[in-house]
Amino acid sequence: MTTEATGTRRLNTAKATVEAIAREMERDENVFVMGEDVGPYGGIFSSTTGLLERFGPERIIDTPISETGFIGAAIGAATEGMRPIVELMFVDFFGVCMDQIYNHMAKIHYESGGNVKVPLVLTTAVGGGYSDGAQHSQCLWGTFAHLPGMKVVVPSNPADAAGLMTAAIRDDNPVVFMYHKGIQGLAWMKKNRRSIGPVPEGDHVVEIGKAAVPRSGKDVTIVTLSLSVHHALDVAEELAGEGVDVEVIDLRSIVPMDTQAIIDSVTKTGHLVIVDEDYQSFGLSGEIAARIAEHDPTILKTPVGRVANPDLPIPYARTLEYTVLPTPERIKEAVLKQVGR
Amino acid sequence: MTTEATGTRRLNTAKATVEAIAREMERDENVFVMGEDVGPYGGIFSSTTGLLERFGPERIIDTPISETGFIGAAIGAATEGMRPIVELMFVDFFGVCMDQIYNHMAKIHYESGGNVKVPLVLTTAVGGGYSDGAQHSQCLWGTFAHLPGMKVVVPSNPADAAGLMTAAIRDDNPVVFMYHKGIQGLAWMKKNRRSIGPVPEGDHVVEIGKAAVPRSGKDVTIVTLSLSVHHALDVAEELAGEGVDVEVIDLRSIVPMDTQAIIDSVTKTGHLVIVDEDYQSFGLSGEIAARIAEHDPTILKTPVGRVANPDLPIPYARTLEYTVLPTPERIKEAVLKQVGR
Amino acid sequence: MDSNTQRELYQQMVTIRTYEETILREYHADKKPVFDIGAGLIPGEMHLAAGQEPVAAGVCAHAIDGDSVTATHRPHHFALAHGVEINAMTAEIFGRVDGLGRGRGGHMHLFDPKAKFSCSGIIGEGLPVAVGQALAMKRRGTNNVAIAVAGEGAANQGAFHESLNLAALWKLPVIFVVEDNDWGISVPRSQSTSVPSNAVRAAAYGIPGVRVEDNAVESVYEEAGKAFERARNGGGPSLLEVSTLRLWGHFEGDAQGYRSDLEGVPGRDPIPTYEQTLRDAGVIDDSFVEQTRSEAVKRVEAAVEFAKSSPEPDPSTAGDYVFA
Amino acid sequence: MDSNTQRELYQQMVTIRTYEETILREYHADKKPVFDIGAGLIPGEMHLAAGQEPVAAGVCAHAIDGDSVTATHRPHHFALAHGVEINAMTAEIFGRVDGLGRGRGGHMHLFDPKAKFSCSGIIGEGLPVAVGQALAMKRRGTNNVAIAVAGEGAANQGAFHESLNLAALWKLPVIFVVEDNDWGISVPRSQSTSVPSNAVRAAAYGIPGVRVEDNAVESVYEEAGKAFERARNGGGPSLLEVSTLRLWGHFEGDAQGYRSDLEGVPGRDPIPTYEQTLRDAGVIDDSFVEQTRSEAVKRVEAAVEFAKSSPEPDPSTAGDYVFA
Ligand SMILES: Cc1ncc(C[n+]2csc(CCOP(=O)(O)OP(=O)(O)O)c2C)c(N)n1
Ligand SMILES: Cc1ncc(C[n+]2csc(CCOP(=O)(O)OP(=O)(O)O)c2C)c(N)n1
Ligand SMILES: [Mg+2]
Ligand SMILES: [Mg+2]
Repeated sequence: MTTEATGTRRLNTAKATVEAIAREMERDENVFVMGEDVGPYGGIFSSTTGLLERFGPERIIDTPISETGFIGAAIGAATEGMRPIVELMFVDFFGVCMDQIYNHMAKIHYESGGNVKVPLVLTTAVGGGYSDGAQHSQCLWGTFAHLPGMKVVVPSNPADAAGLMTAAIRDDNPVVFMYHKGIQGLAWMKKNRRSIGPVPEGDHVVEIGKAAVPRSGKDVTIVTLSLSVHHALDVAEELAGEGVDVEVIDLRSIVPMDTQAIIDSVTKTGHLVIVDEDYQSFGLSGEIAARIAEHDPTILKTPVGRVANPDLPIPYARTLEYTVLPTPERIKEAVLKQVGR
Repeated sequence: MTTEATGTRRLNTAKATVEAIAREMERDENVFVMGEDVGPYGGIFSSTTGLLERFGPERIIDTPISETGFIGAAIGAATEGMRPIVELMFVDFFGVCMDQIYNHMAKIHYESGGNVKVPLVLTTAVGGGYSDGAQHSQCLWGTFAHLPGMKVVVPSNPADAAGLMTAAIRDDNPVVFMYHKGIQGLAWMKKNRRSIGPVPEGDHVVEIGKAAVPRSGKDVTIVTLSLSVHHALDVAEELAGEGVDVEVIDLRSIVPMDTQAIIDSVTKTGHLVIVDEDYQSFGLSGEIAARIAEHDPTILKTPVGRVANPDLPIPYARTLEYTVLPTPERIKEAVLKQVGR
Repeated sequence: MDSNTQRELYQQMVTIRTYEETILREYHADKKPVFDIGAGLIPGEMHLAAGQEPVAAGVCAHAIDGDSVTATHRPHHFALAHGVEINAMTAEIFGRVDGLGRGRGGHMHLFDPKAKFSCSGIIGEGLPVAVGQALAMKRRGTNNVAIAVAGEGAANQGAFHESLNLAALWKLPVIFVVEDNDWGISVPRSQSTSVPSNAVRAAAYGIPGVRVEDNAVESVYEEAGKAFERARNGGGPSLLEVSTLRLWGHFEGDAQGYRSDLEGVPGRDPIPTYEQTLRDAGVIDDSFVEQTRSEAVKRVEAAVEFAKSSPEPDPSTAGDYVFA
Repeated sequence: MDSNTQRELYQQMVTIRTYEETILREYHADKKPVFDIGAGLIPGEMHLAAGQEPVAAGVCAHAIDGDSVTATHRPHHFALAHGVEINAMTAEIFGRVDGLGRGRGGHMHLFDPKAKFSCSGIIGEGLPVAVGQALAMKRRGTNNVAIAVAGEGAANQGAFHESLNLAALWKLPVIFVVEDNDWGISVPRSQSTSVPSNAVRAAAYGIPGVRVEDNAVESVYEEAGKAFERARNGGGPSLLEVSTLRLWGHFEGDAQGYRSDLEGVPGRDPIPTYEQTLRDAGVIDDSFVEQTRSEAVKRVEAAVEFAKSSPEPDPSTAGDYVFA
């Protein structure tokens, strides 16, 4: 369940996440952090800033560039009762260590008939928009969600990041925590204005598997997640002035996915646009459309709109990258198409 | 284009594929084969039987168990103008070498602005049904299809296997060739009766990206691929006797996917059942449903039916495994549901 | 070496061999006249460890409560030597509800948290997990040791390199055991490995590396003993390669047509050799041998009985245990 | 060493340094006053190789037509030393249509098939590709060599192990060059690598391994020369580690707060040292130095001009070149 503490402060997503990690590390000495540059550097995307100073090198462990080795080590430690948080610096690097992730982390519990638990949080940075090229800009949540046995959470704002991180650490299952670089609130990267936001004080948990509806509307449903939530909200605000009332669903978690929230919204609006920074085909946008088609295709008054990466490697040049990204312009166009404009 | 040579013989899928490889090796000395146990053993699933004897160890190369190393080496050789066929013994092992596959093999052409070609065939065995457990029974074509830059072909019978292999070798792009163990026609595994079939003599090419319609029907469309094609055909035959006329689409290739063939069929029948031995969510079955929902959801007279692995690791025990596999029983039930029975 | 230990090593090896012979029988029992890998009471791939008993027996004889073993696709010998509950293990191999994994795992996926045993069907990928177990052991201030097993083929996987470097860097109590049976399925060591001994690879991590050449349980026991002592005393990891023997095929059904050394194989069986040595030394006699064998048979047949009488999993439970 | 070669090595290093300084200037030019990684004429991550010139210059001086280089995320020095077309390379870094990859690749993805140069942003994963290139070279009976570059951090990736084993096993003409600049981003070598020298890791593959300790271009040249000779004559791969210097941050924008050795860094710059050596030996003088520098500046500025005047790619072409 989602608990809402009373007081709030304004933090950026990185700080909110680090605070949640620190609180859990205080509560439970089995929690520790492992990854590349998580120590003195504090995480390339500030995902661990200050933790070394507070918890020391025994619990904040810088690793060699050996993702199979140290993610596998986190799995082994988890089966021994530790609760590791292990970082894969960019999700784009999953290919050097995916066997540990999907054949071990995700399957040991099942293969053991429930006798072995793997309580582990795999954190990883996703997303593009700053010309980091085809090997450093991907989202790939569809790839992780396709493979059973791991939960996959994808926060879009500081409060959810903190609440989902807390839930992930306390979960007895492996949880993949994917944070978009563009919402961390980094000083050196273009920031979405909502990358700083109110974060509840104290114990704050966001239930894994529950979508949020940051904006209600009656005309068109946008289902999205991560940075694209903010583009969707921006478009929704703009279109409100043009007489189109957009509802925005922030999935927050894609395994499990809150299918009911999607169906409820589309049943109301009759129009669905899916916005997904991952590759379009064989991924999240397809799955969402399928769940509607499986439930009742007649709730769709018009064909589903998809705004996603059009199945090509992410190009370096800005002009090209912003063609494949799900920009507000592309989202707006897709929404307007739903209402026949 | 699909060329159909005149004479045919009956071969099993493994032999038909090997014959195609051998023919291309005769034609082009740049073609060679590399992988684990492809030499004297002839491939664990008979994918290279007899090639060593014919072409010698310079062109049929047994490798160490170093998938990143030798698949990467195949990529390097391909960029030098060779045309390697490289085998990943089970698709389940992709996690130890996926970086080479999706960050290199699939992206080099794009990153180089078209200046470097990677003409390579990555062959791999897929599928379960013989109690090989969670790490040796997967299909995972959805995972490969999600990542842009590689073609993905999945034959269901000897003639298509030969024709698609020939097309794959001649293609200037990386092509992933996924063969189901259950259609190879192995002496030591339960065989589908159609794993032996007519194969055209001589030069036989099946165009990558064209679906086949092995059975036409007017009531319900089944879209499927690989071993499940045969289950679908069996069910269709059975239901023909019960007055339900089923059309079966064999995708053969999922990147590119013949979306038009699917739309045409569903437009005719109004009912769609997708049968997919891969995990259900965030994969092929979702994508197919989405392409309909994107095109025109009103062509669906009833909600889409999906018969796939219900998002769990593949269990070992036969009773459990046959619960998650897309068995004829499950397919039949899904088709009958479409027509209200 | 004291004769009690010798007898125990012998008993362990006989138990393992009896187990493998029995699984062999049960595996093939209902796959006749035509071998069908998916048929019968034990379906699926079957990798048996006959000939490799000295490695498991010699290494695990040093293990104490809390030590872990991470084994491979060929796991039975290490499972038995490490004290995995034989009934539940056998039930798992038969795919039954009383199995270690309630029938979900199978022969390549045996998990016994009580004995701290696990294995994996992916070559080399068990090693990092062992490194993590050792990390937890060290963090908690125990003197426990993680035993990580790999074949000689696995020593060419990237995971091998990363695991040894991590364990050495962090001075973790891991013993890396390489079972060199000369073959990775059909590929001989000479076609997979650029050096004749993996022991030399220890130098790449600044840790001790030893190769036992004779597949003799006492040599293994002795070298393993040094590695355990080092690990328990904070000396960090060791690499121990044993030149051993794959007495049968890679998996059942493997005709081994590729195998040049096949003729000499039976003569290299390590158990008769050791039995003779102990007889010659007066450590065991006919009656001890007889008793050892009959006890092993009794125990193994009881386990098979247990397995066969355990129900098959209810199909409606297939979705259980995906998440905790 | 003959003085012509010395002068060429010096010129090569000056060209590289000039290039890196110019990219540095252009990269930061429009990221002021607030640094924004995605802004400006050159957006994205930028890994510059200042301080590591001796490695590229010393190694590539031996390359002949048809030899290949597979470099890393820090590729400019090797690209220039290996003869990559400087205008197209620079245009690619600026993301323009006349770039090596028509703007699709960027600074970590430079492909010049004519010079046989490629690189990759994934640590260690360029090495297998080089092995395959060498396989093709050998198969075709050329005497060409594949040069595979990695950082000392990369030497702990599984791909490193697999690549060296394969190249050794198949006796391929590969030279594995490890640039040890002491750091993998913020992680010092001592916290990532269990041995003080990667040269010892050559023993794990039965190949020669050498470590050059002084970041001196002539030492690199000399040791690389032996490796080339071996490779061209069928002697198989070699491993060459060079202790070098990361003169600047890991990437631009890196404040290097973690770096304990920062104060001593400027004094370790290899170019002034080499310049002085050559001056002392009478191989070069003021006018040569002046001319070298001004020629380098001219060439590099012309490349920047070329890049800036090349159009940005047309958005409607984003989907081109996914498939051939
Ligand atoms: C990553 C990976 N690649 C390939 C395989 C297929 N495979 C299973 S066992 C085996 C041979 C293993 O050889 P070795 O490590 O020497 O162990 P042995 O079978 O001899 O005990 C291979 C290649 C696998 N399971 N995992
Ligand atoms: C597989 C992988 N892991 C992590 C990274 C992130 N990363 C980029 S550069 C780098 C450090 C590399 O260190 P080293 O190999 O020594 O090269 P250097 O940067 O010092 O030249 C890291 C960790 C990556 N690109 N790929
Ligand atoms: Mg072996
Ligand atoms: Mg470095």
